[in-house]
Amino acid sequence: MEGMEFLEFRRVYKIYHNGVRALTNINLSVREGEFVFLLGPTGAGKSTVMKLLSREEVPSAGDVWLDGFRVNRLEDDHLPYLRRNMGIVFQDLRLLPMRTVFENLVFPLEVMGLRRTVMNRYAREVLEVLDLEEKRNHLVEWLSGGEKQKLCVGRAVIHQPKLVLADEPTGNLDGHSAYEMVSGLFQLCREGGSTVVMATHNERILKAFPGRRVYLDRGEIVRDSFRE
Amino acid sequence: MEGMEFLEFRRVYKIYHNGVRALTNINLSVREGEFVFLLGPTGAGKSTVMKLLSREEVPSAGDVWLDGFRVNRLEDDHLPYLRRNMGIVFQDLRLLPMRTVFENLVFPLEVMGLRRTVMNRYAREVLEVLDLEEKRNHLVEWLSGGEKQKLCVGRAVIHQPKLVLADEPTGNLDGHSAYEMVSGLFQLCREGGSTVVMATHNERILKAFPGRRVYLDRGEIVRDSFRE
Amino acid sequence: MFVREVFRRFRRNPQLFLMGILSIFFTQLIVNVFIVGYLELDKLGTFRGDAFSVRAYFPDDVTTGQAEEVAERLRGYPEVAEVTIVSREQARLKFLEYFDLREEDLPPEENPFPLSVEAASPRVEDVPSLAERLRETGSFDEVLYGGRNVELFLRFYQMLLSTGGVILLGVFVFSLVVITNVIRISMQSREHEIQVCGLMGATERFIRRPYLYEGFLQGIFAGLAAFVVTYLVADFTLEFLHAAFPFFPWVETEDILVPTLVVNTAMGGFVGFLGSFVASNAVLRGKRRQ
Amino acid sequence: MFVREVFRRFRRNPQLFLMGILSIFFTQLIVNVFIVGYLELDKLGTFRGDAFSVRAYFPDDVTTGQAEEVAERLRGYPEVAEVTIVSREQARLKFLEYFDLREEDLPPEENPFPLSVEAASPRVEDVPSLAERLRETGSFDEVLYGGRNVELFLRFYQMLLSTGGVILLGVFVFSLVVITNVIRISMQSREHEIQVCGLMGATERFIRRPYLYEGFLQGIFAGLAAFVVTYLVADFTLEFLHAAFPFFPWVETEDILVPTLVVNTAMGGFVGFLGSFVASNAVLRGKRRQ
Ligand SMILES: Nc1ncnc2c1ncn2[C@@H]1O[C@H](COP(=O)(O)OP(=O)(O)OP(=O)(O)O)[C@@H](O)[C@H]1O
Ligand SMILES: Nc1ncnc2c1ncn2[C@@H]1O[C@H](COP(=O)(O)OP(=O)(O)OP(=O)(O)O)[C@@H](O)[C@H]1O
Ligand SMILES: [Mg+2]
Ligand SMILES: [Mg+2]
Repeated sequence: MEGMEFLEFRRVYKIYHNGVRALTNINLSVREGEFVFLLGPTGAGKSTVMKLLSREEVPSAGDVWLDGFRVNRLEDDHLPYLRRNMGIVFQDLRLLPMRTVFENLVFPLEVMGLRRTVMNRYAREVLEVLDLEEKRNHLVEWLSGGEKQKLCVGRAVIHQPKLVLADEPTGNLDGHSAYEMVSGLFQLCREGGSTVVMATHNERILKAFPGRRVYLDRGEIVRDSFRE
Repeated sequence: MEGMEFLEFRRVYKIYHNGVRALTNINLSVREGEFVFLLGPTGAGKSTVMKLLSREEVPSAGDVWLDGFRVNRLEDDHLPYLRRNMGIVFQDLRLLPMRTVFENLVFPLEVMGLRRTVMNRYAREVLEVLDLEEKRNHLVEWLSGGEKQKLCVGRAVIHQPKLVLADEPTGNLDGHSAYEMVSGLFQLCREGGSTVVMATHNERILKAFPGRRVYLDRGEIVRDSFRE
Repeated sequence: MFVREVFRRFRRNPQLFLMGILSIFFTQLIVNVFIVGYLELDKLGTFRGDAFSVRAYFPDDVTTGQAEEVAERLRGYPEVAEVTIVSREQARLKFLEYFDLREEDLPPEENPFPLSVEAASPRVEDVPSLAERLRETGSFDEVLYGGRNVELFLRFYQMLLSTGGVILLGVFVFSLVVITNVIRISMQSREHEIQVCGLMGATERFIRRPYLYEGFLQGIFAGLAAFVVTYLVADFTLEFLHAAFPFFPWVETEDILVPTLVVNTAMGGFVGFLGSFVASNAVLRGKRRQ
Repeated sequence: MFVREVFRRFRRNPQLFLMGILSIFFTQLIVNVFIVGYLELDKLGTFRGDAFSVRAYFPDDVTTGQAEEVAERLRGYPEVAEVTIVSREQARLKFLEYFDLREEDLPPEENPFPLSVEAASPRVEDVPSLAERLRETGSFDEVLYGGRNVELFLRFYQMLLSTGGVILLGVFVFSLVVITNVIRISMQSREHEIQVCGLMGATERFIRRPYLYEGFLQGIFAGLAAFVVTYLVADFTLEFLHAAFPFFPWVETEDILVPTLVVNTAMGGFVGFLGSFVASNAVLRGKRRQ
């Protein structure tokens, strides 16, 4: 133990402005380089946990610590730099409309001000893994549901972030693609040292992969186990 | 055989304007009241089949027949009436933003000009099945991913359409909810006489339910089987 | 139901809603400038009898009695509102007054000014033809009218009449284009929604209706706003002008009220409705062709 | 890179882009009316020496030599541009011409018109003070200036100068409000996108930049368009006016070119940029507060 964990929730509550209690007294710590599955039925609060980590929402009480920073107290000016160390696969995808596959994919790099040649190099690699080379210059509107989802995962990892938040990243993928996708994330975790938090309902994936499992139900952590 | 099937694809090709061959020589007929699973890897053309049925897209060649009408030749003025006999669960949900759960749910009824009391009656029933009564007046933006997906299914069946097109309706649902959802669709098919076409990757669902299975791969039907 | 829908649209994107109002409002203000200008010209044309009258000089040998006879005849003409005989003495006094001269500046022996009649026309446009008719009678030595002043005014008036229509049409088209674009933007920003509505079986009429309401209401609001602003500005300006140039026949604020109110609300509502109609047609047609 | 981005925005929603241009364009047209009006007034004030000159009448006993002396003295005054002595005979001829009278209409025995000087002032505003100074010299019987005409013109001029600033400010604020709203709508219609950009680690500067470019370019385009339209309209109108009223000192089209071009592009670009800045600030602040 070196004092503080990479990611920590300390007595976190989240009550949305419409009165919905999404999280109740969440205490959770995750070491750097860990792979965590976030499980639980619909409405359990999985996406809310993700949103607190990316400061899309702030907790109603308690603190969220990430890499030594208290996320919920971070100044607005620092947020972009926090988020550049993150890759997020949104449950509702959130691709930038009217842009091509390539433009969406390299957006996290563009934001950092990388040069086009560098972006091209990174993109070529990821597009190959995702099997989307042919669609490089297609508008994202022209992709199928599964292709969009793969693109989202690609966008979340292209800049090799320290933390990957993947919210239901396999919902529109067939069994084989889903397996490959999660394998890729595992590899990133093992070899790249990234921490991955992944919310999923995919039981086949859960059977196939080891790792820590945190079960949420109605906003509370009801089980926290590890499977080899 | 009473001459014509309820739903028929005759030598249908679909090439999108960007040159992607999404469907190649599709021949398919479905009887009224049948339950059809549409299977296949990402980009196989499942959503395209659905879009041709709802006339969101028109085939590049061939004809799509539905309930005695040639969908691809239907005049624009008749389209609304075609679609009122359909319920669609979109892969990307497509809820109406800035509206409440209730307003989204009853939209197919509102479009037909039903009175508010009737809409209320229908809605109460469906909301109970979906376990969304509490969120009746919440904006759809406030729902979790799974709740949104349930709402979409509810919206697709509330007007008891003759044809339900469900495009990956369980991607964001936990195993239990997904099972209940598909059970509901099966019931609608058996008891209400609706025809259901459902695209899915969910292997547990496929194991649990009988019905016809049409496998697509790269735009072609590669297998058409039935499981008791 | 639909008013609620429009209200929701307003709440959702007040900027866009206000833009629509602003555009119609603005063009209605221009229309109001024309209305006021027209009313002012109308008043000018009617009341400035003195400036827009024709003066006809009799030959030296005509007596007052003969002049009276001719004047009587002139009063029968339709384009003549008023005929006044100006005696030679009156002409001399007028001259002195005009040039600010004293009695002793002029030679007392003889009055050089001829006897004349002043025939006023009710409308400034009639002045040249009236002068022509007077010339044709042959009773006069010379027929003059305000010359430069009237001519200037006449040309200006004609220019305004001929270009006014064009300008008003331009303003109308302009406001139509703007409101059409505003509604179009409003629809495009809900393009996705409109498409979903269509896939749920909504008819185009159903989809379009709230936009038509929206445009119509925007037009009415804009018209009312333009009316109020025009009223306030006109009231202030006219008060100033009345005080500054009291001799000039400015229109009264009350004369402006009814015409502007009627034109603004009617034209505003019409333009708003038409704009929505055109925009929704264009968007829905675009959607269909897709 | 950013120009490409702006171009993409245009392609994606040309309506909105053109709305922005239209709004600035329209206000620039109003500005141009003022510019032309100002130039015209300026020209009027400078060149209509005859209408805006002061006429001072000498007493009857002053000789031409004495008059010359006084005139020489007057030429030293700063507000005097030109001094002409009008002899008694010249005055009589002018009178005949003005009233269109024949030589024999006036009594030949004596010339009633006094000797006078006409002092023209380079600027119409100086006329009243010039008249006052002439009166103070005591050399003259009477000092007159254009009277009603000059007074009317002066009041109008002063009104324009005092309200012109207010109106121009109003126009400026108006166009700022419109362009701000257009950019705001443009941003709101991409609210979702902006939010996603933020979640990908984009700084506000990064998000805002293309909108600033967009507003600035819209302003420049609008300014250029306003310039071209003004040029065409002015060219046509002035040609007409020159032909219709050749005696009036209308501004030349060339005089208008440079001032309008400079003002339109500068003000257009500035307003567009400022509007985008205000709008993006408002939207981003709103987003942050959420
Ligand atoms: N923006 C919001 N405003 C109000 N309530 C919200 C909001 N987002 C989520 N909720 C509510 O908070 C609860 C938890 O939602 P959350 O999205 O975290 O669930 P989840 O575990 O991700 O579910 P799912 O598996 O369906 O994605 C739900 O009841 C949801 O309705
Ligand atoms: N609007 C479009 N324009 C151009 N190409 C498209 C469009 N929609 C889909 N495609 C392409 O057509 C092919 C079939 O797409 P479709 O959406 O039917 O696949 P799918 O079977 O639904 O896949 P998934 O399981 O990922 O949803 C894909 O290659 C896709 O990229
Ligand atoms: Mg979720
Ligand atoms: Mg699909």
